[in-house]
Amino acid sequence: MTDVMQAPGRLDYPVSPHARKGGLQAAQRRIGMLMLAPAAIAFSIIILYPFVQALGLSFFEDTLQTIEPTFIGLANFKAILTDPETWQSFGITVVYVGGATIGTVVLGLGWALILNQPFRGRRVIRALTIMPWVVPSTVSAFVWAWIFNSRFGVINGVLLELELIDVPQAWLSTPEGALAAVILTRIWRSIPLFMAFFLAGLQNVDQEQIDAARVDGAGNSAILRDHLLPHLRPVLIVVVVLGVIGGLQDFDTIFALTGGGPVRATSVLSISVYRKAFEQWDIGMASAMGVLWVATLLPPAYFYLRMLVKGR
Amino acid sequence: ADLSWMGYSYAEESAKPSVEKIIAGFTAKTGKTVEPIPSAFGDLQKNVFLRARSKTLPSVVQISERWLPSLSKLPGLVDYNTVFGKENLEKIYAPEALAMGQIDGKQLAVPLMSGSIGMVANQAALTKAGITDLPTTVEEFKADLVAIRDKVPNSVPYAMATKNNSDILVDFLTWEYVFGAHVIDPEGKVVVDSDASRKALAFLVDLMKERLVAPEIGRPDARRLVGQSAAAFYLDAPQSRTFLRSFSGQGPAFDANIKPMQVPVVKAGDTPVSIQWAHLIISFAQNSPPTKEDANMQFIAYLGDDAVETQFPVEQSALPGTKSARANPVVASDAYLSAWAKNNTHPRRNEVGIWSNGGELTDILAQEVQAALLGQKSADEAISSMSTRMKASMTKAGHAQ
Amino acid sequence: MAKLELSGIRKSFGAVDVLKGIDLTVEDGEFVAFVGPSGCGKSTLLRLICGLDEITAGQMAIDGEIVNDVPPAKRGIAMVFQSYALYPHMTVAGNMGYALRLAGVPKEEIHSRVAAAAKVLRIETYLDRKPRQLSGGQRQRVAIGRAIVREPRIFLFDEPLSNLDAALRVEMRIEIARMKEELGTTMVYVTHDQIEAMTLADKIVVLNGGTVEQVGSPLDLYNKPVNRFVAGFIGSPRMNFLTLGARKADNVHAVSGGEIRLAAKLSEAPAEIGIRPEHISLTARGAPDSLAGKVTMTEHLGSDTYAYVALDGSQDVLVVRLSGEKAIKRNEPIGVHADPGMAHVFSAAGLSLASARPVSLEAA
Amino acid sequence: MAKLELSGIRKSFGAVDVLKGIDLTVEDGEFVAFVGPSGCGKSTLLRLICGLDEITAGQMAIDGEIVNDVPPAKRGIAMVFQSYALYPHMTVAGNMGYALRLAGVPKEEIHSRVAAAAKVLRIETYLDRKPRQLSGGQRQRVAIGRAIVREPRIFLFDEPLSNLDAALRVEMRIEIARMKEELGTTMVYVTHDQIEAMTLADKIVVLNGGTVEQVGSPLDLYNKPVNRFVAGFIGSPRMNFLTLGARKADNVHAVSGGEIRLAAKLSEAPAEIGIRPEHISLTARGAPDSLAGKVTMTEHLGSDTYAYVALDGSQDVLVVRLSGEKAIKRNEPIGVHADPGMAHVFSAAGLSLASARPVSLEAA
Amino acid sequence: MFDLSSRTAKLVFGGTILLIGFYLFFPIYWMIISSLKANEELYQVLPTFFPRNLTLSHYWSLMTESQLGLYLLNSLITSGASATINTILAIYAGYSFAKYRYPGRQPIMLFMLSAQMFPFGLLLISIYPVMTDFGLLDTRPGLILSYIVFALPVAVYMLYSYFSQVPDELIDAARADGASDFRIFHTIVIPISIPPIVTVFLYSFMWSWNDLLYSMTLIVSEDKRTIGPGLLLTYLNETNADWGGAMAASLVVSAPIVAAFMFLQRYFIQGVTAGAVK
Ligand SMILES: Nc1ncnc2c1ncn2[C@@H]1O[C@H](COP(=O)(O)OP(=O)(O)OP(=O)(O)O)[C@@H](O)[C@H]1O
Ligand SMILES: Nc1ncnc2c1ncn2[C@@H]1O[C@H](COP(=O)(O)OP(=O)(O)OP(=O)(O)O)[C@@H](O)[C@H]1O
Ligand SMILES: [Mg+2]
Ligand SMILES: [Mg+2]
Repeated sequence: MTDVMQAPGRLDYPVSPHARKGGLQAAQRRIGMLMLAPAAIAFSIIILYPFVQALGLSFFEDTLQTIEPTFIGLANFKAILTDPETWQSFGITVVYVGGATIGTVVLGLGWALILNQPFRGRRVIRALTIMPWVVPSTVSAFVWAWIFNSRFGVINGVLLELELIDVPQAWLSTPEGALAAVILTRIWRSIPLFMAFFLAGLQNVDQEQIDAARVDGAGNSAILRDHLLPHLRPVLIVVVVLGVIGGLQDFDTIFALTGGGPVRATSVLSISVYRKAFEQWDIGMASAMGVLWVATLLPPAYFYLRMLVKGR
Repeated sequence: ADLSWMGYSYAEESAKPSVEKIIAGFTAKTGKTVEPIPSAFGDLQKNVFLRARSKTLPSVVQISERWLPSLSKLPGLVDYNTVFGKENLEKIYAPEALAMGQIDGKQLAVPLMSGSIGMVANQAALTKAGITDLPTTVEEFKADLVAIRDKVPNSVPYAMATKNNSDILVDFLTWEYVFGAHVIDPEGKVVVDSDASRKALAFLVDLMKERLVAPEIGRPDARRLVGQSAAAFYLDAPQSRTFLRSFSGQGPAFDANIKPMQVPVVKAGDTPVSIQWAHLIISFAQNSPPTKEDANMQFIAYLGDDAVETQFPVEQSALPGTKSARANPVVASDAYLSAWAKNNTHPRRNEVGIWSNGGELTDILAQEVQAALLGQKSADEAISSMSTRMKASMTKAGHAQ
Repeated sequence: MAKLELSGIRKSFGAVDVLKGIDLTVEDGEFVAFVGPSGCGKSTLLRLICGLDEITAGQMAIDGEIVNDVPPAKRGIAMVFQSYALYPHMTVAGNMGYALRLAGVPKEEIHSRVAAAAKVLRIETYLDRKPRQLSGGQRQRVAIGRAIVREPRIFLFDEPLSNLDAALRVEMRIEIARMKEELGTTMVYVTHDQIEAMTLADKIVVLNGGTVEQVGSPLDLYNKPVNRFVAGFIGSPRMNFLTLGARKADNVHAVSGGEIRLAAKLSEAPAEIGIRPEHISLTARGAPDSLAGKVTMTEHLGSDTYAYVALDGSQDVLVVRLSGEKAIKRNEPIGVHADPGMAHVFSAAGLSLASARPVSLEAA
Repeated sequence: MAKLELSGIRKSFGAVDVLKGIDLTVEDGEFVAFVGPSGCGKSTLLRLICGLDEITAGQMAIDGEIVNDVPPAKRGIAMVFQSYALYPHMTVAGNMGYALRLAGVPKEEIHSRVAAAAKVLRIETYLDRKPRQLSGGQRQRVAIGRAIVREPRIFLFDEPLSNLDAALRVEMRIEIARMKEELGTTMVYVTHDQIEAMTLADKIVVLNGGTVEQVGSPLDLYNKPVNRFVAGFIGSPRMNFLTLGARKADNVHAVSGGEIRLAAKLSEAPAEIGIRPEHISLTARGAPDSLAGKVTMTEHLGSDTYAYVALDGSQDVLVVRLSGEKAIKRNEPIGVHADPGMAHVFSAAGLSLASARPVSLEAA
Repeated sequence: MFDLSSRTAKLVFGGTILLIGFYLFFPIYWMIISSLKANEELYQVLPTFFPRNLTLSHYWSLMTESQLGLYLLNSLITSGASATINTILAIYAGYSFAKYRYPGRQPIMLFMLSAQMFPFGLLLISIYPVMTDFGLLDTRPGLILSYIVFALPVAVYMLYSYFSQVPDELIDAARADGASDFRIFHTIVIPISIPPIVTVFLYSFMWSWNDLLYSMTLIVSEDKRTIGPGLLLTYLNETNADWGGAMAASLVVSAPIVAAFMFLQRYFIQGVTAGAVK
């Protein structure tokens, strides 16, 4: 730029006293970085540093016996990868996160479609719908545990009353029952959030587009299939991200509802890591498990998110 | 404060006032102050452990007897023998209670209160089923259970622990002992794979099949069931009384229904089984080496005082750990406590919880027992799998198999 | 191929009456334009015809068959929306073929009908693109194409060109005119744009506040508006209105800057006269049949010159349209001559007193 | 109160050169309009003047001072945005007073300056409303008001009227004309709209593809476009272009339906002639100085009639604008007479060969 | 959206409402009902759907005996404070990502976002000593800071997503009016972004509000305990299984937050609709 200003034949004026150094773009860059700084610092201290430390610990034997950790290389990873429990945990996590996410998407979408339709009492229902999301997760675990309770639970009560079973069943004591219960609880808790996102998406639907489809002869199912679902695709992508994050990180409900049992039927990764670390005091192993988890998830997450950010 | 005391009793609504009394008493006597740090029973081990990692250990900690081995490696743990002298301690504490605090010849803990885990029956439930005599053998026990099942609708005749790993451990161990089996021998060898073990587990599985026990019951659930007379038997510590009073909603009026009894035996004449249970006190040195003058050692000394030992354990429905307190009329005249002591004369060690990898062992045992009870595995499979997994765990913890 | 008859059509949203009884017949093959100010109910009426909203009262018939309760797709109607309402996730071909696909038309036929329509509209090369990859004019064409492939009996257009820029609007207008010629289908066309309505329509319906003000051919409306509203609405720049003052004689009234002589005395009192900008010329001050004023502002478009004339002794400003480029001095006394034969007289209620065309306007 | 001088202004976004060297001087108090097709860089240039983007190369001076690196607020410039960009959470008064508040002007003065501007713009009664409670026209006024209160040296407008409907646009145009009169400030105005540019501007700058095509007064551009682009861009309906055919004599060329005689032989070969629709009239077939053709379509606006004439033996269609209402038979042979003095001749490169105005156009 | 004039459509619609509605609301009903039953009626194998005798005994005992009010207050303080901090951090970071260009912008953002997948339990292992070093163990500030873990990345993303849609013209207008970047952000952008900010606040709040893991570990003093562990330790734990009390307590602790949400949910939906997530 300077060379241009000195180019021959150009009129020469005095530079305005208000002119600033470095130009506009550099200033903007500085301000942008300044605004990011607080979050970046918090992120580094509270998330990144602990993670890096955990990464380091995963190469150490750090248990109750070894108050000073000793370096053991990849032994922790080897132990984990050869332990069938690890794979079981991964499997359960997949079922749990997958089941809960799919279930919530389906029901949350269904509920959003319903609440997008005008009918009397809609406002009240919309307002009430938020409840399962805002009750503390411990509470939702309580409620569902109570509903599933083998002695006094309402499910048993109803089934007994209907004579579908003759003795009370211990739902939470079977692997399937317990997994179903934690998934149902998770779905119950997340429907409101998903519903809100879908509803927001639906409120952005161009009514003229739907009218056009009606004129073209589309019935309700065609409207849903050909127009609403494609329209909601971006929302769906985001909702799936949030659902997966929420599911993976969910600890509270499962811990309060089944504690990971019976046996290990509901020991998702978050529970397993907790168990390893805080019940068996094997920090090195727990770190290795967490690192493995991140290693599995981070690359796909990064690319998925990049797609999300770019595809907007 | 001059010292900090972390404990679970302080976190329990019913026990908190008793703890405050101890602290007030200590302060009155020595002029030193105590900072109580409450921690829920289930969280205490974790808290101690995390504090060890961050080097902020409290000076005194109340623990359950079965955690001692896993905490025994913590730095700064005081060997009371070096402070008070072995002989002195032996003079003060009842031998079996003191023994629970010993590891490798060190006295790492002293008892705050002790006792055993034994069986409790509910008189109201027995009456409803028309049972007049408490069962003494396993056979009688089972027959009674059947009677209760049939006569008391929607009952769980024996509220055995079937959820919550540490609860399952205690119940299963009891039956192991009843059937003459062991899980781990004193040298750290896993010996659970035995016919006796299989018999014990098969017996429990059979109870489950017959619906004499129920799934999804932990200690609190059992207490609730018994408190409501919907269960006739369960295993618990002497503290049972305090809980049942509260859960029945009837208070001391419910005492009439609480019957400590001997755990049934395989054949008449066998020694009835019970398991050692205690609340122990460990300390972390305030000075190196620790001396009697340290605030926390003064506190330890105070805990052995009759002022504490005739008050706190009794309020918790448990036996004191000191000889003099046990002899004190307040304790000796408590009918319930003496009945308890009479029924459970030879409490045995918890042979699983005492290892440094006790947490893992408990998990393995409970998982396998649960799997058998819930019909996912046969009793045989469960026992052999338990054996294999425990052996691996013990090997890893440095106990050659 | 269809005749559309509306009788006594009313529409209310809750307590609000939006349409207050519309009677209208659209003949087979006719091109009818709905015009009117914003909010007068044009779109609402179109949506009723289409079947997208329920008619509150009245009857609607297509080819003699009452269709009040027939769903949109079964009415044989196609609609082009103002926002185009293209399906953003489908290709152009997908958009155009969608209705046929839903109707179960075989793939090959869909393909050939879409191709044919695309050819007519010159969008063959875009068939595989998504709407967002198209320019405004191309999107507009796709929207029309989507309507065409269905071979409807009636086309409905809701301000189809309003989102285009001026140049494209002209181009697409000519396109629609061509289409009207070629297809000969009955068309109903809502627009804000004077020129579109005037140039395209066989018949214009002027709506105002939910009722029909006038129905007629474009030139009818231009030349013989039945009331002040229509007179002011049709024509651009809009008609000048002069308030009549005191009656000076039976058929002579005062106006700003002069007086007006009507052809005859009227039974109903006239209140205003209206003169279009193109029917006024500038003359010397005091010329016969002229009112006195002065030019306050001029606008030069090259092809035309607009002069804004303030009449003496009033706030009335007359817009005068002069052909070509005229140099005009501002703020000098001047006379304006209005072609009296082209002026309109309105009653206080705004009705056109057609019989009373003035014979002269002159300075007092 | 300010003179704006741009020399060699360039702007690139990454590898894309959007402005390719603009030299321009806006005199103190002048009203300059930027026109040009979409994407030609009008907004970009305006943003550079305002200081919102960084100039890639070149020099910009206001009142003889280089301001390349001066932040917008220090340039003494106010800008009115296309979308108005009103602060939605502030009242009208808050919007208008924001800049003053930032500049630390005392409350009372803000108050009085806002009140004064509001009075000029007739929005006094809305001062406490939020923007969303206003109509489009009112918002537009607030946006202008926000610029006025700052008493800038230069006003910048980016298509300020493009979001308004036709009637409002006319009204606001007159408003801006009044404002220009009253304030006398230097103004730069970007528009798509012919009429706005023609009627408001002292000087029009025609941009195309990042360069200036022509700068001049509105009538200059209309009458003496320097090239085919400007000729076609200015004027509505747009200029008709006829491709010249073989040279028949030194100064005689064939065109569809006849031939054209130029005033003189040209050194550079002429390629096209351009004639505006208003400079063509219809005559009998074979009348002197006329080309042969037939009317294929007519549009009747009441005030004007447009005839589309297809010239014999070609696809060229001439648009003819006739004043008033004309009844025209379609598809009958007819003659078109173009005022040769008003025609333009362009070289193959599109340059206007101004010296070569044709002397006649006639049927072959 | 849907045309419900046909009978089938009505049936499907009604059926779905009943089904999902039942799933969503029955547990809440059941919670309320159970909290109002006396223990004798509560602990029955065949439950009563409409309690025969309503009793407030569970409520009475929780009022008089438990520390629920304290737990609730602690939760509100810690969740509120951490959501506030989170939101403030995310506001700036989101705006920076959305409206400024500098090297590394996108990778940093993506990395931050991916970090939301780090297992919280794992981070806790290392956060614990960090908190100890700063003397923040067993303190509310410590817990509040740790809670940033839960939602910062998603909060940043949500606001980034929204701010990207704020028209540049608005910012330019303010700049032309003489406002500095921070001034623009504070006086123009933030005020018009209230709904999305509320959305992000609520989202962050919910994560902390639900937390069991961190508060169970980082807080040992009862006077700083939050409701998650508080409920668990009071009602269902090694020594207790008081279902009626648990239900009553659940309702009591949920009430204030449900009430607040009823009030804020309009903003919440608006915030999402405005593009907080897109
Ligand atoms: N769904 C509705 N509910 C309530 N009022 C409505 C509804 N749709 C339209 N209206 C009202 O009906 C009136 C007519 O609306 P309509 O859209 O038909 O006007 P329009 O003539 O098409 O206007 P424009 O030229 O602005 O498109 C308006 O006052 C509008 O507010
Ligand atoms: N920030 C940017 N990054 C890259 N290209 C840009 C940017 N801003 C503008 N452009 C490009 O610069 C060219 C000129 O844009 P500009 O907005 O100045 O056009 P315009 O003349 O104002 O058009 P319109 O009449 O449509 O408003 C366009 O091709 C546009 O795509
Ligand atoms: Mg409309
Ligand atoms: Mg632009």
